[in-house]
Formats: sequence, C-alpha cells, structure tokens
Amino acid sequence: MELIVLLAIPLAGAAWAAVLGERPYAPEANTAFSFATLIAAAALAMRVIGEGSFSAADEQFFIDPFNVFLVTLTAFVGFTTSLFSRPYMRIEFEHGRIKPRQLRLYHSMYQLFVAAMLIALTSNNMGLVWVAMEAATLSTVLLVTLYRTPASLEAGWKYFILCGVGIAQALFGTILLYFAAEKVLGGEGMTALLWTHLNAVKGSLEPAVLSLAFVFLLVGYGTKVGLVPLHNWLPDAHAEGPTPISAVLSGLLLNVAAYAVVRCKVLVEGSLGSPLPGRMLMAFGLFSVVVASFFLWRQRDIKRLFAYSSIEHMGIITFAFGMGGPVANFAALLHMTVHSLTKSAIFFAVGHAAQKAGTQVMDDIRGLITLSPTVGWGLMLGALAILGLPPFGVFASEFLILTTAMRDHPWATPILLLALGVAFAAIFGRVQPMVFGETSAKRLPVFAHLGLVLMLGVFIPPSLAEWFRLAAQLIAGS
Amino acid sequence: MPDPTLSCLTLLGAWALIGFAGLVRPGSVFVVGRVLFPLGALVGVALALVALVNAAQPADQLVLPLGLPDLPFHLRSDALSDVFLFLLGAASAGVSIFGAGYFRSGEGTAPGLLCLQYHLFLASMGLVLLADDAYLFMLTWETMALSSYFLVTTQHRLPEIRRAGFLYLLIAHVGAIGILLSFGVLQGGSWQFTFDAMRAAQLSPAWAAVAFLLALFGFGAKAGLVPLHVWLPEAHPAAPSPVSALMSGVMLKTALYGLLRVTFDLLGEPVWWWGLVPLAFGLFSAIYGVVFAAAQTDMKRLLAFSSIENIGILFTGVGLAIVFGGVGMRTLASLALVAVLYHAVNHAFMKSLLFVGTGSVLHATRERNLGRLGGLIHRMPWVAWLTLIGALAIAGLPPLNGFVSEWLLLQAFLSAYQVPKPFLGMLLPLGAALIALAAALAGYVMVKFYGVIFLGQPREASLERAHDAGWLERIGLGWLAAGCVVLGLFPRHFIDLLELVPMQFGLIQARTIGGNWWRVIPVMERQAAYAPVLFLLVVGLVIALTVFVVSRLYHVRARRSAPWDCGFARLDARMQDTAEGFGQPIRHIFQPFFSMQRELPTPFDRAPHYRVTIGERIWTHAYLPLAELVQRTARAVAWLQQGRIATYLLYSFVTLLVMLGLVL
Amino acid sequence: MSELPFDLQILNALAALFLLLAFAMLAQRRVVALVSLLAFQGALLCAATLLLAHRTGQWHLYFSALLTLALKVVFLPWLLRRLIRRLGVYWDSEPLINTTATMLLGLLVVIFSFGLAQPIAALASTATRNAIGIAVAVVLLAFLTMITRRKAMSQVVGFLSMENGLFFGAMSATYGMPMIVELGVALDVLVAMLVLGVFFFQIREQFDSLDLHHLESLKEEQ
Amino acid sequence: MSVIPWLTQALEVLAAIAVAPLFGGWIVQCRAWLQNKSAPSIWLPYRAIHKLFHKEAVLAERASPLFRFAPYVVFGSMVCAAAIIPSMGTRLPFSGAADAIALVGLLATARVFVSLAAMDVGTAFGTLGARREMMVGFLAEPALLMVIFVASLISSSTALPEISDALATQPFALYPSLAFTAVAFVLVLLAENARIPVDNPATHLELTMIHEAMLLEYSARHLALMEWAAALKLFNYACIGFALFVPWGVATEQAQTPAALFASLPILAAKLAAAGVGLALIETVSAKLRVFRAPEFLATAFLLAVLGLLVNLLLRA
Repeated sequence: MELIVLLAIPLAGAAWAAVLGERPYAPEANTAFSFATLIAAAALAMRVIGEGSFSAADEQFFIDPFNVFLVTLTAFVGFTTSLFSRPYMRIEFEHGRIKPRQLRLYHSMYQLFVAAMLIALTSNNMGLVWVAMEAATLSTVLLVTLYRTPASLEAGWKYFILCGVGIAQALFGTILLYFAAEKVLGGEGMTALLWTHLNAVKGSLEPAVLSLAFVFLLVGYGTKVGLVPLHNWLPDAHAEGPTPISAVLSGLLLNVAAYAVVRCKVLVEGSLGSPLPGRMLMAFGLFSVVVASFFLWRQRDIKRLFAYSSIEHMGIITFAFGMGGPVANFAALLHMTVHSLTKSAIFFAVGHAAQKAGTQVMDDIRGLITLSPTVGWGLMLGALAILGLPPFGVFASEFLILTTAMRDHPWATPILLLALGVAFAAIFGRVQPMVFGETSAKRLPVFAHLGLVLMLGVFIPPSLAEWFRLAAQLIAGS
Repeated sequence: MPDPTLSCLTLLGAWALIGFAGLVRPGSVFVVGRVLFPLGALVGVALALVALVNAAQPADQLVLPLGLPDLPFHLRSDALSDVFLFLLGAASAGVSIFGAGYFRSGEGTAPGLLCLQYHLFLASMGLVLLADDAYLFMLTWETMALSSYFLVTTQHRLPEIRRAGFLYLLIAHVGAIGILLSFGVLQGGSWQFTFDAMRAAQLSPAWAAVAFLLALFGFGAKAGLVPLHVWLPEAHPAAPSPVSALMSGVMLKTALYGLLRVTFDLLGEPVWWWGLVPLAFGLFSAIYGVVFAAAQTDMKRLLAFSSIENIGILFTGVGLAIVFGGVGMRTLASLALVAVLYHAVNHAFMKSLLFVGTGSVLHATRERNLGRLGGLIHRMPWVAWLTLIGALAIAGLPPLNGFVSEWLLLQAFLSAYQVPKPFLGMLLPLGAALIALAAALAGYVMVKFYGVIFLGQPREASLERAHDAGWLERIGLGWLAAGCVVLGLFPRHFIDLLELVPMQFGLIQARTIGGNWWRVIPVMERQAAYAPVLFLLVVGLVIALTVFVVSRLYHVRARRSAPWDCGFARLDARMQDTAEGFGQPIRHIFQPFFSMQRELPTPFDRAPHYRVTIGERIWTHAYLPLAELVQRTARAVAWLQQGRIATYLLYSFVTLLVMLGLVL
Repeated sequence: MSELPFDLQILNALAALFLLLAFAMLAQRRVVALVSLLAFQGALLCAATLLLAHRTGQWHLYFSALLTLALKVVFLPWLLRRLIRRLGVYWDSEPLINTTATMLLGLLVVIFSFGLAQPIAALASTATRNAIGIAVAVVLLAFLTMITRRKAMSQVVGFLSMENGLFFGAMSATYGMPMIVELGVALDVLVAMLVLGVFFFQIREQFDSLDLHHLESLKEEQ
Repeated sequence: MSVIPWLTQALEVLAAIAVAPLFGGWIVQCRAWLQNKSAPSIWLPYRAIHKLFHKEAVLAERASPLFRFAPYVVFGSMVCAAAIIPSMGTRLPFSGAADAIALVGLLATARVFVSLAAMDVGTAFGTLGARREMMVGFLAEPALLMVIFVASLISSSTALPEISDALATQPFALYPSLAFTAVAFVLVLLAENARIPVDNPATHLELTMIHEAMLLEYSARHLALMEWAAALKLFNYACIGFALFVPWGVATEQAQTPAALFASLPILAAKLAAAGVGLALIETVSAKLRVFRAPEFLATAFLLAVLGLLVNLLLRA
C-alpha cells in the first residue's frame, strides 16, 4: 500500500506539472509533492523495519532493508532539493534564463525523475529496473539542456548518447541474465527476471552466461555510475545543467546506478563462486578514484570540480562493494549515504555561490564568506566534509573502508591514500580562496544535510546501524 | 573522589559549552572577552589540578555510547595523558586569560565564532589526550587540526595567510594519513581498533618498525620536525598570538604525546635502533630551527623556528630514551624520558609566554617586523619584563626552567657512552655537543629577539605612542612567567609527577631521580646535583650585598645625559643593529643552510638599498618538484577528456572488449 | 546443420542476413540509405519473431512482432526520414576511419564475438544455437558504426541498430523477454526517439548543422 | 659537620674577589716585561676600581632599569661562579648546588646580561659589541661544555670539585684526551675573556673591539662592577683550568685539613703567576685576528674538544 502511494505521488506530480507546471505556485506544489513522497517513503521504511522485507504486485516489486534505505534517502534528498530549487529557479526565472515552458518541463521532469528512481530502486524485476534507469536518463536529458546554450546542448547530447549506449549494453546483459535464468526457472512464468528468485537459485545459474552478462551489465550501469573510463558524460552534464539537477544527479542517480550494479554483482558472484566480479568492481573503483583525483587538479568550473569529486567517491563506493564482506559493504552503504547528503549540500551551496558571483568560474568567485556568510560556511564545511575530514561522516566510512582495505588488499591502500591526498590538495586549494579572501564585488537544506553528516560521523543511531548491517549481510549474500 | 576520566571529560565538555555560548551574542566583545575567556581559563586551571590529582591514581577507562557501531568511543586517563592534560590546562589558562584581553572585534572572524573555534580547539586537544581507540583519536586529532586551521585563517583577507592555512591543513592531513596507517598496522590482525587491542597485539619486528616509522612520520609532520616543518613558520605568524601560543606551546606537544603513546605504550618494547631515527632528525631540526630563527626578521616567524628547535630537542630526547630502553639501560631511559616531558612542559610555558608577549607588542605597535621595533621597554614595561623571563628561560639560563630540562637531558647524554653498541657509544656524546650548540645558539637568538624589540632606540616614531598591555593580558603574562620561575626553582616535585610516566611504561619500578625539595640528583650525588633555590639565593645574596656595600661605602648618585657612543654626536636609531645585522654572523657561518638572494648596492648608487631574502632549500629541492610532478600527471590525465564523443564511445567499446576478453 | 528443421534453417538464414545488414550499415555513408537499412533490419527482426511465434505458439511473441513492425519498421524510419528531410542532412561526411579499415575491424569483432558465444551456444537449449554470437556481433558492429560516424543522425541510426541487435538476440536466444519488459523497452525507445527529435531541432537552431564537431568544445584544456 | 668546608668556601670566594684584579694587573706586568715596556703599577686595577666607585654615574637618557641592574647581576653571577670552582679545596658545601653544566649556564647568564645591557642604549658600538660577544659566546660555550664532558667522563661526574678531586687523588696517568681539551680550553679562555687574538684588552677604541664596545656607555660604579666582574671571569676561567688540568695541591676530599687548606694558598698563587706569564706570552707572540676569523678560531677549539672526547671514548683514557 505504502509502495503504491510512494510511486503514485511523484507520477501524479509529473502529470500535474506537465499541465500546470509554470503557475506561480508551481515550485511550492513541487515541494509539496516531494514532501508527500518523503512521508510515504518514511512510512514504507517504518513498515520494513517493523515487518522485514516484503514484496508486492505479484513480486514485481520488492522491498528489503537495502533498497528501502536508499528509497528514504532518495525521497529525502529529493525533498530538500525541491526546497532548494524553489528560490534557485525563481532567481533563474527572474534573470530570464528560463521561460515558463521550461519551468513546466523542469517541474514535471523533476517529479518523473524521482518516480523513475524510486521504481528502479523498488522493482524486483531486473528488466523493469532497466526500464526505470532508462526513464531516469531520458527525464534528465532535457533538464540538462534546459538553458539551451550550446554547451548545455553538447552536454545533453553526450549524456544522451553515452548513457543510451551504455544502457543498451545493460539491456543485453539483462537479456543474457534472462537467458540463463529461464533454463532454471522456465521462461513461461514471469519469475525468470525476478531478483528474489534469481537470488534464490543463483547457485545453479550458468556461470559462463552470467559472467558474460555481468560484463555487459557492469559496463552498462557503470556508465551511469560514472566509472572511469565510462564517465565522460558526467562532468559535462553536471556543469551545464541547472544546479538542482546536478545535485540530484550526483546525490541520487549515481547511487541508484550503483545499487543496480550491486544487485547484479550479488547474483553473479553467487553463480560464479569466484571473486572475479568483486575484483572487477575494485579495479574500476580504484581506477576511477585515482584518475578523478588527478582530474580535479585542472578544473576551472566549480560544478565540474565537484562532478569529478563525485566520480572519485563513486569509485570509493564501488571499490568498497568490490571488496565485499559485512564491514566493507556497511562502509559502502554509509559512504553512499553521507556522500549523497554532502554532495547535494555542496551543490546547493555552489548554486547559491554561482548565482551570487554570477559565474561558475572559480577564479572569479572570491570572498563568499563576506558576500554571504551562510553560503561561505556551507561551501567550506561541505568541502571539508567531502574531503573526509572529521568529525564528518565521510571520515567514518573512509576510515572503515581504508582499514578493511589494509586488511584484505594492503596493496590498494597506498593508492587510495595517494588519491585522497591529491584530491584533498586539489579541492581544498580551490575552495579556500573562494570562501575566504577579499571579495571583488535563508539556506536551511545545506546545514540540514551537513548536520546529519556531522551526526553520522560522531554517532550512528543503533537502528540505522542495524539497518545498514542487515543490508550489508544481504549484499554479502549470507 | 570522582571518576578521573569522567572529571576530565566534564571539564572538556565545559570548554565546548563555553565555546558554543560564544554564539549567543557573537558580536559582543564584552561577553566573549570579559566572561567566556576568563571562564575558559578557570576551566584550564581546574583541568590542570584534576590532572595532577589523577596522575597518582591507576589508569582508568571509560566507554561512551557514541562512535562507530562496533567501535564506541573509548577514553582512558593514565599518567602519560595526565601529564599532558596538566600541560594543556596550565598553559591554556594563561593564554586564555591573556586572550580575554587580547581579542577585539573588527579583526577578521567575529569574536563569538572565534570563541567557539578557540574552545573547540582546546577541547579537541584534551580529547586527543584522553582517546583510547584509534577512531576517537583520529576524529579528535583532525578536529584539532580543523579548528586550529580556522583560527589560523582568522585574518583570511590576506592571501599569504590563506596560503599558510592551506599549507598547514594539507600537511596536517598528510600526517594524519600516516598516523592512520600506523594504527592500521598496530592492530596486528585483531582488527580491533581500541588501544587495548593494540597493546595486546603481537607484531613481528618488521611490522613493529613499520608502525613506528609511520607514526614518526605522522606525528613528526604535526610537530614540525624537519623536513616536514614547512607549514610551521607560515602558520604560527599567521594566527592571532594567543592561538600561535596554543599551537606552539600545546598542540605541538600532542604530537609528542602521540609518539610516546605509540612507541612506549602501544608498541610496548621498542627496539634500540628505532631511536636513532628520531635522534638524528631531532638533532638536525634543533640546529636547523635555531639557525633559521637567528636569521628571521619577523618576530613571530623567529619564535616559530625556535619552536622547531625545541621540537628537535624533544625528539632527540625521545630517541635517546628509545635507545637506552632498547639496550636495557632502563634507568637512563627513564631519565631521558623525564627530561623530555619536563622540556615539553617548560616549552609550553616559555613559548606561550613569548608568543603572547609578541601579541601585546603587535597590538601596541601593529608591527611584526623587527626592523620597525625597538625601545619598547620604556613604553610597555610590564610586557618587557615578563617577556624577559620567558626569553631567559628559553635561552636555557639558570635558575629558570629551560635550564633544568636541558640539564637533565645532558646528564642523560653524558651516560650514553656506556651504550654497548659499536659506534653508538662514541656518537651519542656528540649529540650532547649538538644540543649544547643549539642551546648556545638559542641564547644568541633570544638576545636578538629581546634586544631588538624591547631595547635600544625605537626604530619608528610611531613606537613612542605604544601602550602597555591591559590588566587581563598582564595576568596572562604573569601566570605564564610564574610558571617558568616555579618550574625552574622547584623541579623536584614536578619530577615526581613526571616519573610516573616511565613507571607506567614499566621502564622503572620505583623512583630513581633522587634529591629533596631544594635539589635534584638525577643519578647519584657525587655525579651531579642541582639546587636552583640555593643557586638563586647565592646570586641574589651577592647582588644585595654588593648593592648594600656600594651604597654604604660610596654613593648612588647618577645623572642623565646624552649617550656617549665614543663622542659621536648625531646618533640616531638607524645606527643600531637591525635584525638582519644581528643575524649576519649566523648567516655567515651557516651559509650552506640558506638559499639567499641578496641585492647589494653599488658604490655609485644615489639611493643605495640592500635587500636580502632568505629561503629554505627544502622548498626548492623537495616540495616544489613534488607539486610540479602532480601537475604534470594531471595534465597527462586531462588528455583523456578530449570532448569528442566518438572517442568516448571508443573508450566504452574498448573497455567492453577488454572485459569480455577477461571473462572469455 | 542439415538436420535442423526447415523453419530453423530459415531463422539461421535470417540471422546471417541480419549480420550482413549490420556490415552494410557499417559501410554505408548515405544517411537515407542507412535509415532504410535500419527499416530492413526491423523487418527481419519482425519476421524472425513471427517465425518463432509460429514455432512455439507463444501468443505474446505475436504481440511483440506487431510492436516491432509498428515501431521499428514503420514509425521510426518514417520519423527519421522526416527529420532528414526537415533538416536536410542526406550525406554523412567522410567517416573518421576509412571504410575498408572499418570493415576489417568489423570482421575481427565478429570473430571475437563468435568465439565469445561458443560456450553459450554449446548449452543453448533453444532452437537457435548461434544466435547469441550473432547478436553480440551486431551489437558490437553497431557500436563501431557509432564510433566512426561524424553526423549526429547516423550515430542515432547506429544506436537503433544496436537496439535491433539486442532484440534479435533476445528473440532468438530466449523467445523474447517477459511482456512487461518488452512494453517498457519499446516505450523507452519511443520516448528516446521523440527526445531525439527535440534534440535535433535544438542542435540545429544552435549550430545550424548536425555535424558533431560542433559538439566537441567541452573538454579539459590542455 | 666540620667547619673546614665552610671555611674553604668562604676563603675561596673572598680570595677570588680580592685577587682577581691583581691577576689582571699581573698579566699586564708580564706583558710589559715581555715587550720590554715600562709596566704600570701592579695595583693599578684596584686604584681604577676605587676611583670609578667614587665618581658620579652618568647614564644615557634612554638607559632602562635593565642597564643599571645588569652590572650587579653580572658581578653576582661571577662571584657565584667563583663559589663553585674548587680553587683551594674540593669539599665545598655549595658544590652540591651546581655542577659544571650549571657553571657554564651561569657564565652564559652573565654574557646574556652584558649583551642585553649593551643593546639597551641603542648605540652603534653597543649593538655591534653585543652581536660579536654573542657570536663568540655561542661557539665558546659548547666547546667549554665538551671540555668539561671529557673530564667528567674520566671522573664520571659533572660536579667540578668531584672532577678535580678524582683527578688529583688518582695515581698520575697520562690522558691524551686531556691534552687535546687543554688546548681547546686555552682557546676558549682567550676568546671568552676578550684577550688577543680575538679581542684586545689593551684598547678602548678599535673597530674590532668586542668587550670594550659593550661597556662604552657605562661609567662610575657600574663600570667598576663590570670591570671587576671581567677580572673575576678571567680568574674563574684560570681556576677552572687548574681544577681540570693541574688539580694537584688543592685540599682534597680525604685530606681537607686546615694545614692542607693553607698549603693550597701559595700553590694557587704559584699557578696563577704561571698562568699570567703564559697568557702574557701568548698575547705577545700572537697577532690579533680579524673578527670574521674568530668563528674559525673557536670552531678549532670546539673541534679539539670533540676530538678529545672521541680520543677518550676510543682509548678510555
């Protein structure tokens, strides 16, 4: 029941906005819909915590601790982002950078995007997951090109093609999965693509096919996760789209893609019984972390900068999932949470900063702390948080990941640390002059997020920890 | 008697509360300056007392329901942490009360925010000392770095200060990574990150060495051990003086604490050759720091380099202790250790005193450049006389406290010839020679520091309007100066406290340093003894007698007139030595240390001018190339992103093929 | 494979033809021709689906055949042709790699993918033994097509032929995906095409051309 | 406890205060003879001091209290130093209060105060002198410490009386290390007491002067105390030398009888006389160095001392 509500609300929102999305009260309505979604998600979470995982709509949908926490996260960030986008979009509108039509498009697509992600998260049917992922892409493509500038068009085009191709690979992977599954589960019933059933029989699935399938799935969904070298769409899309979209792309879409990858990994690992998939994830993750950290050094555009930092963190998460085991998975989930909170908070701050300074070029943004203390502090603290400085939660997850890496793969630790060091120097060196210094010329969400992250650094509520643990076990496949 | 750890924790919590109270009326200098900072000082005193009481009691642990799910916060108060908590409380009390008078509004960060950062800094330092598991340690460690970073960048409008802050946080972070790795090794397969687990862990010699070296790297970076010191001379001058005082006086010591904690407590039995590393680096830092201090022209940079020197001395002592402990000469090891701890506490007082002194000068004159100071002893007698005590103390002159610790260290060095290792027996006494050299140079530096700032003629007309420190600042200065004197005159009692540490480490079973309330006997009476009180008594007696006799037999008439100066009439302020001039012999003698650019006037210059800029070779030879390397790599990586979509598709294509090949 | 029943032989023939078409698209430089090739691919797909539907008698296969016919044979080609006419892009300029080289590459790709499919084909219980290999080959060839083209339009066509390849694989290997998925996928493809339409016009009005070299400005400055 | 040690202590201090100027005078005498000039009266130093005490002190306007206070501190610490050094007997009550390292520290204190006082008025010569004095000091001090270390290695004690006692009582043995350090010590002594070749005590106005330059602003009683302290310093150094290298003749631990004590007086006198001649000789035969060369001179001293240390550790002798 909660599930239907959860999925219905944003869809309704999309439909509504498609018609009336440019009305003056539209932003408020948008927020209202997001808030309703959040409520529904919370209710759902309550239920799962209460009764444990369950499935719905003859098993097409399936809720377990793993995805329900992502659902809640998605709903929450979706809500805060809508809060942030209210003033942001109004200013854009007043500056005449967007027209009513585009505002309508924006609102409807925003809701659609949220809906798509929720479906992708809750669906039990790998095929449906694919469909939802594709829908999420399509709904954001037009948002990336919202400003109609040449750059934004280019970014949108790259986003569309690269992710399209990638997602096509994922589809082929899904087909192969189905091909392997129907041997065991029989093609007639609809069960052959249901993750729960696959998970139940993963031991008896044909390894050769599954490994092949995994390659396609990994390349496909990996493109959306933004793993190097499949990442090339990501910085452009983040930099050129409106900031709220950058926030949800970084904060949510990447998570959802990672979620899909992990779901597949669980199956394949179970079938192969070899660490190969894990190794692949680790390799991708490590490569992404290192390359991204070096990319950070040469950035001029503030949103590009943080886009690359998203790649870096996705790399860390992928690496952690690749290592597997309860601790690493726990850490990865924690990192997912804190990263999407922090990164979206940063993008909020960046959005305000860019609007204040009237540019996204970092060299032209100076002395935010005098221009507007809240933005300045928000950006500074956010940057420090994302760089893994205590007492913020990112440190907690990175601490766990690093220590686990030290235990299981000592060779990887120095590489990770090197990358983290480089990234630190790069990002902090850019952010500090923007926040401080002489300038040449109400933001609740930021601090709400940072506050949560801060709390997660010092104290992880037992219930949440339990939740993570369940999820981690689930992923570890025990 | 309340639970030791809890009582410390409460006091630290009080600090944090005071900090947040600053946010209630962030703009009000009165609330912050007249209420909160004095309160903070009181808490500091209380903390020092509590620590003194706790030190005598057995170690006591406490677990908080916070932290990671399977790693809650562990806290522990034992002799080692209590000694440093005492240091923190006592020194910070003086600095806080000074700060109460020092911080004014309109200088960078708002007072309230400053108050918050300042007290969080204090609290986090305290928590570092109490932490008993790796996570809490790292957490508070980095919080300490972060809060101090914000304090350093109070005047963030100046680009060089931003640069300083960046450099500081960067190196702090790199060091923290080293420490984290060290902990990763220390847990030794148990994957429990509590210190108890680390104490229990059995490490192979190789891994133990790795852990030690990593820790040395990490803590060395924080302490400013050469060559990881580059942030220190930048950050200390950048910060407001009370903050510099805390950073130099207390924060650097937390690094020492960490090293001791890891080496003697977590690793248990150190191996003798480990000691050589901190010994070598320490000696080098000592000489390096003091030589550069002598060449400085900015009073706070000068003090920062002198801190590097003292850190060098401390690490030398640690190295010596490790060597002694490793070869089983436990009594001497504990002697060296006591010397180190003593010097740590001394330095906390002396250096804080000097830094806050420069703070008052800065406020009175708005001037940090020695070339524009002078003659302030007439304008600000309080600051001048109290600072004199600090200067004499740090120059290691009896009967003040600096001498005691260096004396103990030299005593330890003197027995080093007994170390039963080839060469070591011969080389270690040379270390004593270097320490002596460093001490003597420190004297040189302090004469320069004090003489140029407070004595002679004012080099700028504006100095005539300089005003003396306010009463709160005087109290602060007085407290710290008193600390220097008391620690110098009654070392015995304090040594009793310090000796608990080697006992905790199991180096010695009972106290070995003898003596009574008025004298110290490090090893045995006929070898050496030192009785500062008696010492002072005799000198004072002679002085009094002389004064008396002279005034009785003759007269005490005196009249003022223009200085004679060999009959030269037109004497002006520019004829006295500048800071550069005073440092010239050092620059001359230690040429190889410096990389100097000089601009010398030619005989025909209409308006001749002379400029010299003194750089560190380490910058040009180590740090800049590193940065260059990263840049080049980044450029190479950036080539991946060429903007052509076909290329991107090719990437995916190739990736796909490669991975298919993998599973094939 | 003479012992195969006749309809399966036809299916194999279709598969081979499918591959051939992929090659043709790799070689073809006239955009209009590309589109018709695409339509032809769609037709093959539809035929194969019908064949399988007839053979296995699964009703939903008829449905998906219908879907394919409507979407991939009729609608999309029509849409593309219309766009081409409206935007006046008939020719693709010289491909990035010359055609013969591309063909050789394609050959290697095919060999590779057949090799890849060997173990799977060995255990495929379905009638079509080497369909997977062909599907992989087609997908990769389409990939190659996209890489080598300069015009946005031809890239899209390559993209669609990739989708066709996928469906052919799905069809022949597994008799089609579950209905709901098929519907979803079809919907997505449709939407994608519409989005594309919008895109084209936006790009056009920005750069008054669909040449991709206009879209190479976002990069790391060297 | 017996009265003898206290007697010794008192006697030593008084003797030091009393004899120090005479020693200076004696050196002047010897030098005059060696350079066959007619020498001033040997009592001249006393007269000078007496006269200075009578005069009215003239202070520069800018002189701070530190300037007036310094002479007393310097004088006091020199007297205190004299109390540590065993010039007649090795059983001194005060020796327990401070060992040789403390002695070095004490001398350093005196030096620092002289230099600070010199910088106080802020004249060109004052600061110049202070700088040079500190330069000499920071090289001489570790050298002196090394010298003492060598001796303390032999006698395994850093308390000066213990050292000289040990050296005096043990059966005579040749210590090559002591030979090295003796040379080093002489160099340090010359440098620290503003003698040729580092400084010229016989001059008042010379661009290369060190000690005099610091005292230029002093007059009357302050100058007198400073001069007296300087004389005491020379006397102390001489006594340190005796204690380390020719300890024989002092009343030792075991045999600290009044007889021995009084016997030690003429012996001390003889030593001082000899030392005076030696100093005069050195000052006559050697030319003054340029100030820039002074560091090398002292570096040599430091090196010799360290060499002595190594030799000692190597040969255990």
